[in-house]
Amino acid sequence: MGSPMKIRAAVKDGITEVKILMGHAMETGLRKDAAGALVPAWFITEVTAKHQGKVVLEAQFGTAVSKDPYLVFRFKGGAKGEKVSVSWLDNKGDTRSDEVEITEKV
Amino acid sequence: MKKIALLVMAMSSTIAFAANKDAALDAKALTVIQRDFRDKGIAKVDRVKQDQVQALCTQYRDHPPHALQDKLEKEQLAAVKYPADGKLMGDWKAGEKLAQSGRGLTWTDKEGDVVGGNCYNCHQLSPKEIAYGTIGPSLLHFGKMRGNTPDMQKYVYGRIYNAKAFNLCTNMPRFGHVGALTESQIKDLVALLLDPESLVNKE
Amino acid sequence: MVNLERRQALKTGGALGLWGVFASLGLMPSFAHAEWNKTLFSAKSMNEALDLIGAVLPETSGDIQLNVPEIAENGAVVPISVSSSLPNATQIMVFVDKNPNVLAANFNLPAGTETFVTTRVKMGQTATVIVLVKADGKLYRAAKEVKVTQGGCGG
Amino acid sequence: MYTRIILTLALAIPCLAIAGDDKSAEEIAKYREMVSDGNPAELDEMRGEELWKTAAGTKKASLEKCDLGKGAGVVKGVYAELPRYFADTKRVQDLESRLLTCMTTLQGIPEADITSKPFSTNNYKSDIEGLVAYVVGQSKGMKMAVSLKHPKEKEAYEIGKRIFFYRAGPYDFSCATCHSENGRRIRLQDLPNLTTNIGAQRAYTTWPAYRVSQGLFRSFQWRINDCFRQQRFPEPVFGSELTVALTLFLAANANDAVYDGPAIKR
Repeated sequence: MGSPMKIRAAVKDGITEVKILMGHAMETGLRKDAAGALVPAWFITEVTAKHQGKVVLEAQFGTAVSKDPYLVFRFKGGAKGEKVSVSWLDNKGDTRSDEVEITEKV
Repeated sequence: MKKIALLVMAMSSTIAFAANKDAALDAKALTVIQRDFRDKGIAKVDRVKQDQVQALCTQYRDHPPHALQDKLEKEQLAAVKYPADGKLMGDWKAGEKLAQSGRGLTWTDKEGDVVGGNCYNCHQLSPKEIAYGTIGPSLLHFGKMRGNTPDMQKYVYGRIYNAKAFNLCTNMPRFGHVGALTESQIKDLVALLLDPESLVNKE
Repeated sequence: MVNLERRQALKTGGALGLWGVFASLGLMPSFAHAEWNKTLFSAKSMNEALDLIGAVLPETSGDIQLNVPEIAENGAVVPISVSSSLPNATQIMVFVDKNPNVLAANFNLPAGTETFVTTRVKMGQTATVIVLVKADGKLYRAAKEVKVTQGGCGG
Repeated sequence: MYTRIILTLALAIPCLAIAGDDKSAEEIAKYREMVSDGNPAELDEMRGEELWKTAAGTKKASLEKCDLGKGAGVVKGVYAELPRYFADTKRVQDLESRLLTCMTTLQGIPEADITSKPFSTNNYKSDIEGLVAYVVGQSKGMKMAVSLKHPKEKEAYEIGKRIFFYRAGPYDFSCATCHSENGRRIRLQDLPNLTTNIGAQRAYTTWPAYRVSQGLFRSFQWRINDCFRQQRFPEPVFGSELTVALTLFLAANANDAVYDGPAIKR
């Protein structure tokens, strides 16, 4: 199971902004280790975000997304206390899901 | 009269006290430095031992007394080894590649790795490279402004070989003196600065 | 291929213990909508990627705002922000034309999700970031060059 | 989040003035501003908090009784006052050497287990670095107030200063070679003048940090080590008097500035 995500979701004027930090190596498969051997590719392939169970974003990543991926997006709606959940899946089959409550943006 | 004498005495005693305290702290700092480093990779603890130049520049915060500075600069200059074949200019393209590399001699480098020139870390050289440092002066158009007479070539070779022979407490390393760069590498760097075809001397 | 097999297992409610735990917690991730397109993510050039999408490179559009730094201090993290006023946008694709695999990320935007995304990508060298936005079934483009510079002491 | 952006912008202005010989500086400032939103160091802070509160070692104890200078278990604000003199160990300690004391005495973790691998790599996450991330994050927004009252603190400052100016190694470098003049840069990176308050403040208050070039959170001890690596020196001993004195010299020079770590850096 991957390491916990840091998710923030804040609503303002009817728009919820979601900021997600995912802890992941995002190995390209092209990098060599100190001994000169290729480090196998290991990266998040899919990210899904839901608001109260409804999908609000689907992302697919390639190896070019930076280590410890960061993602920001916005959707219409959302209210204080409602839930935003985020899940990712990587190419080794590892996965992680976390959720937060929406706060009001000041 | 008496008052002044007293004052002078008081002042000098303060200074003497400060100097004593400083000396004690200097000694303690040196003990700490000599004790608290460990060998790592190619970087061994003997590297923290200072030679005369390093000790003097540390002691005087890079502004040593003139007489001492002159004496040591002369010694450093006398130790510069110029190429036996008399040729001082190599291949500027190889020099540019070398100038770009900041590698070499750290504990993450390996024995026998090619040491880089580290030039762009501190100097502007080619107008094409925007990622240049400013610890040293800009060397843009170096040869274009100064020509490449034999004297100029000798000066540049010597300066890269041992910058301390020209300015004792300069920040610039003594690349040839300590054996970081080879004779042919230094020649390539001389060419980078002085060859009219070098990028350094183009618009 | 392993990936495909595993996905099959997922779809059929595969028996992996981990997934059972998730399901029981009500945290079962759902990735059923869009498949990770291995072929497209392996494309080595913009032309190859466009062929796979079945499109020609669209004209650049003033209706897409692509915010990238002109100079990146480090190619490992190049921040990218895309937004667009194009109506009915459903997809944002981010490419880096000189990367070994040109497609960096794809975003599917359900109705109600703004045409806006910020993320970070790796760039091996100075290259052009190309963004394609699909709106009303049509592709639009924005592109900007990012210079990747040599870092610190170079070591 | 917004205050951080504003702070970054404010910091970017002196950067511009320093490296403002071309448009590059402006673009680099923009890059830094864009990167500053979303700092993966937050993931390390979360990990560190977990480690702080979890029982570990032969004594099966958490670190919640660890005294980092403001009493047992107090984390809030401690980093802004470190390094400092600790009466129980009778020496000046920085955050890392103090954590080492707590982990060995309270938890019973052998010192060598910690000091043999104190820094994270791509395949290894260092506990002490995670703890550092958590602790420093709890001083964000606080004013740096490193004491020089105790004679040992004064002495550490003076020793740290001497280490800073000590030239040696194959390239004759000292810390001062890169960090004692205004407006200098190495490649495109501007170099803070650590002998001035403003320079030390800018640098010290933004370390520890997540390094994007390495994709890892880095402690201050790591930062000092990497300076010595680039000086072509051997490696300083983890938590030694040498690194504590140098850290105190820099921290005290940064006094009165608002601590803003962990930051995100190239």
